[in-house]
Amino acid sequence: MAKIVGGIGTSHVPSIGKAYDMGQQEEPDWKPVFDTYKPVQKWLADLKPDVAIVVYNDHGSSMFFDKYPTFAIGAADTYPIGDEGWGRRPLPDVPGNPEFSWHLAEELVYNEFDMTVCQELSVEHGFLVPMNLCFPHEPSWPVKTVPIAVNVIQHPLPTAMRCYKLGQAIRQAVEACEDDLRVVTFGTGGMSHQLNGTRFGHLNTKFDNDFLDKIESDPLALTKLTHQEIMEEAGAEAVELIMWLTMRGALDGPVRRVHRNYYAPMTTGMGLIALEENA
Amino acid sequence: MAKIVGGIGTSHVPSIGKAYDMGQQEEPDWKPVFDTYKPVQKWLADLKPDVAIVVYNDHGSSMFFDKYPTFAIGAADTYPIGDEGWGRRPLPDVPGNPEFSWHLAEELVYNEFDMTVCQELSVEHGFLVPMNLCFPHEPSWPVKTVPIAVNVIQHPLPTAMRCYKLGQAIRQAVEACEDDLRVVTFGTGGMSHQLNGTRFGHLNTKFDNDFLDKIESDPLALTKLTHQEIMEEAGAEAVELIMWLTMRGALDGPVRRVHRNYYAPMTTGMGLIALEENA
Amino acid sequence: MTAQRDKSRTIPGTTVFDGAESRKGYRINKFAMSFTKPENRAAFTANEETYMESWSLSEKERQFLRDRDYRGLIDECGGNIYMIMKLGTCTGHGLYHVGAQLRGQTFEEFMATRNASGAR
Amino acid sequence: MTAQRDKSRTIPGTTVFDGAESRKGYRINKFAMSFTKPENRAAFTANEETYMESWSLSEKERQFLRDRDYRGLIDECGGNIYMIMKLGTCTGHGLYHVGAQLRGQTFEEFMATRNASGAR
Ligand SMILES: [Fe+3]
Ligand SMILES: [Fe+3]
Repeated sequence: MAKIVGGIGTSHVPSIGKAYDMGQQEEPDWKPVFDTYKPVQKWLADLKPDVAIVVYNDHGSSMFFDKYPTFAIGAADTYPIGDEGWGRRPLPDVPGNPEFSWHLAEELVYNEFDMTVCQELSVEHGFLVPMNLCFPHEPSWPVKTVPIAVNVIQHPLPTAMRCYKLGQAIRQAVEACEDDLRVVTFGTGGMSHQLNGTRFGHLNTKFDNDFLDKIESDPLALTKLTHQEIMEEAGAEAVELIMWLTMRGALDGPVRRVHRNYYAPMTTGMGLIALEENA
Repeated sequence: MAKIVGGIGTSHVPSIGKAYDMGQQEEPDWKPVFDTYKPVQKWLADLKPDVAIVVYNDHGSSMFFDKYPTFAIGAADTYPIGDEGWGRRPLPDVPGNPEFSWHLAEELVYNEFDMTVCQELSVEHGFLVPMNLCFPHEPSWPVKTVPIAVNVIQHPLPTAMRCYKLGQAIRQAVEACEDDLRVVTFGTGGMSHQLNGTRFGHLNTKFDNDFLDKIESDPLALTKLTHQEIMEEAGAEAVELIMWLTMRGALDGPVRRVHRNYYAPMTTGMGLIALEENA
Repeated sequence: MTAQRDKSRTIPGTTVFDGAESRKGYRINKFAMSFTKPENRAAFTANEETYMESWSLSEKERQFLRDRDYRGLIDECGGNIYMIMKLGTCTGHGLYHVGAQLRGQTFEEFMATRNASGAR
Repeated sequence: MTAQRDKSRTIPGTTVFDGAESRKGYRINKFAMSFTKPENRAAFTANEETYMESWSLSEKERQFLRDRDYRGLIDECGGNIYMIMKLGTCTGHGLYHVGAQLRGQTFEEFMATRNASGAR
């Protein structure tokens, strides 16, 4: 039986990808970002997951407003590296596990989650920055992946509670899989940030740290947040945090925190949390 | 307040469109098809709807298996006539009501229906044959439309119950609209048919007539049908009938039948039912 | 959650177009979907081999296309009936021709099984 | 169903990218989305006016593009920040340049407000 062995909440700030590609890991303002992923990399190496389910959003790479899905799931053999407007990042294409993706799609759709199923999907910073930071990937990635894309950019967005329920349904679907797969889930995006208006650059460190507390200990409290509340407090783009609730919904009961970090150098609160279920 | 004033269940067989375009309305084998829509046209002319919500499926016109949505909703000013592989039908483009579409999208998404929102969408026989048969349309259509596309061609499909619940949610969303709009809903597709394998051409008149009975008097019984049961009984493509349940879910309580017809000349049971709520 | 399909219970003479079929048929269905553009239909009509070359089709798929073997395209290559039908303007073969092939009948034999075959 | 937004309660200095914005910005966002293809970036770089002509942009949109007025594109034309950012490779303007403009500051003024501006 497949099982979920861990969950990671992490920001997916695109400039991290650029800094990585330019080899700036040791520059003083960047070093705290790259260093804090090292214990998570080590933890993941020990966990030996077979599959990473990555909950992220497409920022206009493989999806556009002509037909923008609320929830989409990848079901491809391979996810090519997308071009977001500044060329393809030098990363290897990301392997999928289409049998497992279709299994998940079947369970989710029959369980009343109205997924868009994607057999062609290029992936972008929302997906790649977390993967990039958490896994060694030369010459190839050590896990197969299932991208799950959530609309957090064009309102109406799914509610925080709906995202949490999606996580619970993913857990059920994983456990209904007869293959012996070890699965980690990623919830990506956020934390506080705003990229429009005169409030561009808004940060809310207190909100972010409170979110990091509660994603561990009281996720149900977070499911009650409305988009309005998140936006007012933490910035219009902070709504991405609802994707962390999908990761958390896939973990059952009390969890053990493996790692946590927070850093807000520029315009986005960069959070990281790694969670395991109590044995 | 907007309100639902009627619901129509109808097949959307593409050859009807071709026969219409070739002026075959009076040919003996076609005449029963075209004639039976006349009382429905009359009824609709009296009802004077402002908007038609048309639940249909895209058979590979504006959507492909690269990214195929379970539920999609149009939110465009205009829906152009699609090219399904044999050229554009000589019909005027279909007007949308984007404000109303976005209102519905907001209500549906907040109510946990994970819609794909489409600002560019060409429409095809699944949508056009019912519109063509029910409304005069030269030089232009007498209603604005909201296309709602359902995946009934690539399993996993949404369950029959999920489609019914979508209808109930559409009703709620319509009633939450403050504009004075008269709305009719269409559930399209089916009835019995199969377009693959050695069972190509399979029909089940008994199943179809029973479905016509129950869609009027006992829709909840139909929500219990599994895809397996529908396919075994009525053919692989008969699963389109789940879209009639969305139309029916949008009608509340007991209904009055205005018109009903059944005809199975070739490879598809062609059904038609028009329903009103009791005053 | 009610199971919607019983995969142990195949339906005689029936293919259920699901994830497995859609994966298998992705190439041929994408090819057929290209026929929704008039310029692609024109290109196929002008030179079938050249047009097929511009898509990464297998030799088996190309042979079935040359042979107008719709049964092969659907049953063996994962073709979806709605996509395969789009080839019709170029091949001259409509749904009932394809259907008769799927049933292993001639067009006339198939038509004779219908209730009112003028409505075609 | 909990209301997710209170539209009567606007958030100061903030645009919520919703259906109304997405409708308004459809043209400019589709234009910007085209920059995900290298050939389109090359075409814009080769001749901005010619490339803009090939899209149905309004004169206002074109003028904001000429002026690199991102605030105009976003606030007045419905531009989505993620789409507008795609213009960056061609215009040389990154997120912080755009952000400073949105705030009505110089790049340096904006940078001075950050905690660790080396992480840019
Ligand atoms: Fe993001
Ligand atoms: Fe159909």
